[in-house]
Amino acid sequence: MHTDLEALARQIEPGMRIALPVDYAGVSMAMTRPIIDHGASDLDLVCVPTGGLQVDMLVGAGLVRSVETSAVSLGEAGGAPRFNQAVRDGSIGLRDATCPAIHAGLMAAQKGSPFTAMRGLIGTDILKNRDDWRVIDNPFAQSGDPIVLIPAIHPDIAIFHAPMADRFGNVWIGRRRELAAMAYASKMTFVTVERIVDESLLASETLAAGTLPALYVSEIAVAPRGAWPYGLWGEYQTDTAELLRYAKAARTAEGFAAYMSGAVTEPAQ
Amino acid sequence: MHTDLEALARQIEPGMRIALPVDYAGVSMAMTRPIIDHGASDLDLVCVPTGGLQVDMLVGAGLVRSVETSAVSLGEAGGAPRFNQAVRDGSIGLRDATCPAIHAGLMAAQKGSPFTAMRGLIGTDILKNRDDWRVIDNPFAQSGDPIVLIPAIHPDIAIFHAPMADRFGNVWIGRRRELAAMAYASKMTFVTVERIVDESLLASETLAAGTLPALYVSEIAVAPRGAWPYGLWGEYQTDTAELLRYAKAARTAEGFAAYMSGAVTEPAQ
Amino acid sequence: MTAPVSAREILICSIAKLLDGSRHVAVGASSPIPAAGAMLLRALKDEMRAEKVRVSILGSVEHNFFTNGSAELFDCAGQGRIDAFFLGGGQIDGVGNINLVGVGDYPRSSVRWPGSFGSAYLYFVVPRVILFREEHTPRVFVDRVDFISAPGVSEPGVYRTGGPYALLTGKGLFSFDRTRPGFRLESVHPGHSLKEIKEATGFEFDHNDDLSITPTPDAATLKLLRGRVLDELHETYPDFAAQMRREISAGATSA
Amino acid sequence: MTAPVSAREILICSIAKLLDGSRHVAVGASSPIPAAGAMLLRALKDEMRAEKVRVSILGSVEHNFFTNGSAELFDCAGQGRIDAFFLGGGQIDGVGNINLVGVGDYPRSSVRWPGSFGSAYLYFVVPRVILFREEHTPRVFVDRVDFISAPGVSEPGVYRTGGPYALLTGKGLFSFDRTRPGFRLESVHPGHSLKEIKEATGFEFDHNDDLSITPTPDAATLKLLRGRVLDELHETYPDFAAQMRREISAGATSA
Repeated sequence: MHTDLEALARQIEPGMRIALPVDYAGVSMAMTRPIIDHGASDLDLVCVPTGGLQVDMLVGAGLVRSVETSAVSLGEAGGAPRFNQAVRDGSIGLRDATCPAIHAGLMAAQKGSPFTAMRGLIGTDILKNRDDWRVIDNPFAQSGDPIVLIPAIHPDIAIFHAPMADRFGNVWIGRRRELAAMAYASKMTFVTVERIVDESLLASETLAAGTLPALYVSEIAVAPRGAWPYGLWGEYQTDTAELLRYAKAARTAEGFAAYMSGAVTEPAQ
Repeated sequence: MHTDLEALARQIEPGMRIALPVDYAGVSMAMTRPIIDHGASDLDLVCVPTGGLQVDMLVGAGLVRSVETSAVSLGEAGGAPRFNQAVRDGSIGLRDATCPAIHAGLMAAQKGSPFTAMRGLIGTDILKNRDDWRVIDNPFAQSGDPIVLIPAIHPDIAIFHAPMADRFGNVWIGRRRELAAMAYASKMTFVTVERIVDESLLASETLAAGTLPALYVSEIAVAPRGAWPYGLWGEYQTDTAELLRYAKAARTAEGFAAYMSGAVTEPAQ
Repeated sequence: MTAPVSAREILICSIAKLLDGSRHVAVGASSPIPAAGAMLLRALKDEMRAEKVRVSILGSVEHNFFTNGSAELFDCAGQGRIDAFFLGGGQIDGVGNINLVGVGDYPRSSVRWPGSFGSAYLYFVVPRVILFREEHTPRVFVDRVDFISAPGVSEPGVYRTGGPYALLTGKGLFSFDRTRPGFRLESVHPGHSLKEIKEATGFEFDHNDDLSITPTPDAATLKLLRGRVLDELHETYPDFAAQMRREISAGATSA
Repeated sequence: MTAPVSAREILICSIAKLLDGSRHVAVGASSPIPAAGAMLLRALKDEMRAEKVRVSILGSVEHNFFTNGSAELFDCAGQGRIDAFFLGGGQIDGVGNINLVGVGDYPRSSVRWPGSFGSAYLYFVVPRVILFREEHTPRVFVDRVDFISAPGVSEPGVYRTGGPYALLTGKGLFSFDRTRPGFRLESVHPGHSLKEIKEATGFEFDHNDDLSITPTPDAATLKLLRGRVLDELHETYPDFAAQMRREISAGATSA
């Protein structure tokens, strides 16, 4: 169960659909470099529900075929430079969504349902550009009541970072329930953690309440400060200076390449 | 926010739809007597997803118009005598369901959706007897693929018992997430608790992970051993002897009346 | 003195065999014999150093790995993460329909059982549903159930990844053929006969002319069952485990 | 020496007024001025001993009361538990459409913004959506957005319990009329003019002939804003709060 990052990255195959969490939920930045080194391409990324540095890096490295997302940005550090360039170039497929639609697709997968109905969306250009979504007339309404159906999202792999796992493969996700939703919906789930604890996370009701059971976890690897330069809730803050450094460098393909080959791609301990 | 049980019961009006949790999730048995004393009738009960002693008592007291449930029983103590009698008499409306259909209805309400799609159910007599459910052809399928749509369940009040609340109205529900689902779906939520703690349950990530925020909680009342004779996870065990005593007494309407008027309707401290 | 194999032990071992190949077995509340069967399979696989078997027992603290409320079992099954589950029935008929609701005209059932629980979903999505009912009488095994909580088979086009796999009773073991559809008696438990089973069963079923006897466990399996499995079972079903232990020691003394 | 009221303070007080009557205000991440407005309303209601106002600030630890992951904001809004929210837009047009996606032909936008976030849902279900964009230029306020992230109004029959309520910019305050549909300039901020606003706005809008000036806060409100509200704001937006404090002390010195 506990393995190294490279071994995890090797399980990623070209054309896989990969679910990645929002900036503040626990991004496994530690996996980014091993994924790029491994080099499986034509990846379809699903951002839950938005993407940031990791998505930008994978796009910049040329591994991405499409991005399904409600947004991609570097937050305070501005727009996502390699993503934005790829949009201008038309070199990646875009599946623009809205946050609750991503959650709805994962929820359908979690429930084993083919779709989830959601309000909103009618009249948006998001809907107009999503030929994989459907609009039906709500069968419970007296008169015409169009409603959007979002099909289940079944990622091949969900990848995220969390504070801790136990020796039995359970992972503590706290109140970041979207990480559980990603794992429920995905065929495999790879988790990097700050540390492994000896006692079962299911042994106390208090910790169990925030635990994703091992049943949904395929692989765990230890990666201290593995979300860096993002922060990890309850553990450490975002390194905004590093995000800004990236944002500046990655304005050009050359700058991106220089940044990625540079020495500083690991956190200062 | 912190009030007494009778004051809570007085907010129940005839004809309201009341959501109650499964035996092991935290039944507010302490509210049962005040509800019966208050006497608001024609209640529509929603069991999440099954019912037990509390449902049987409310039915026995003549307050119930209909029960939506996946099952009603006293568990090890056998069938639910007043419920079963009411079924034979035809004196209550039955909306037989299956556990995930109840969860699906609450989920639709949680999401602000009119319905949730769910697999299963096709060809059952459950479906045949639910004219409030719909079957459509899955719009994402190539050929005919019937699927059931469960409409949102919007209870007027959810009532349950939990180990603790804080002074700010947050309630700790641990891994019993169905209690959160009930609260999300309901207009009002009344919670009885073993105790009130001083520090905010949202102050630590560990406790926050199992906390239902005050936003969803209308009223809290302290009721030590408030689930008795049911147990409360992490706190105390079910008093099976008492359940058996009830099961025996409530075989007849007279026995039920005698039990309810008897002295032993509170836990031995 | 090893105590003779009891009828219950044969049931438990039969269940372990039926579960073979499952990676994750879920067991409902108050089901000690299915739970023991699943635990026995897990113990056997551990002995063989084969892939671990996960056992989730609802209502257990030690063996319940769910953390997302009572919806999680159904979500988990819908995701295809549960390979085997157990269902019973107040009535079970020859095409695998089960009735957990009541006898007579619904809704005013003359006998009302608790209700369908999750059967109307789990029977559709758990690949290997084992029907387990110890009482083998014509009132349980009927020609046609009064209320279909969950159907044995579905029309073509209906989404269904699961269904009945076998029926285990106190008298015998049946397999289920979804194409026919119907049950086939595979073996008769020691001490019972085909004739007895036919009289006790309200529906037609297939069988071979020379019927097997349900096998009794070998010594190694029995040792595991009476040792590790009873220890594990004790955590969730202390009364049941204690009762089995008493049976075994009584049997050993009288043997 | 009380520092003169700053442009930002007028914005914050305008927001507090627009929010009046809301029981629960949600504020997106990186939105210090809307957050300050919501906190000011809460403080004002506390002073009046009126019903408490709940403020949820996404990305804040102190002011984020959600415990069910990033879906909870949307669930909460869908349940009707969020009365007011803020949206911006790279482009906003005269019928209240907002564009958070990009300029030019989608999908190959010549300028790409982050994306629609939750707007395509929240704009439909939050009763009082306040459009807030400080930059008031023709490139923001366009005749017709290039991409509709969320529409200002919907066809009859489309489920919609929410939508635009007002538009606040660095130059003025507009109300929104859903029936027309369109914006109406309600007041011009001190130091700006109708002519300037017309030139800076790419769409037509209604207005009175004698336009009001956006009011500046009274002394009590200003005291609350510069005291309790800045203290609270500091927890989530330390840089912004510090900057405002510097402005205030510089203003007090020069006044």
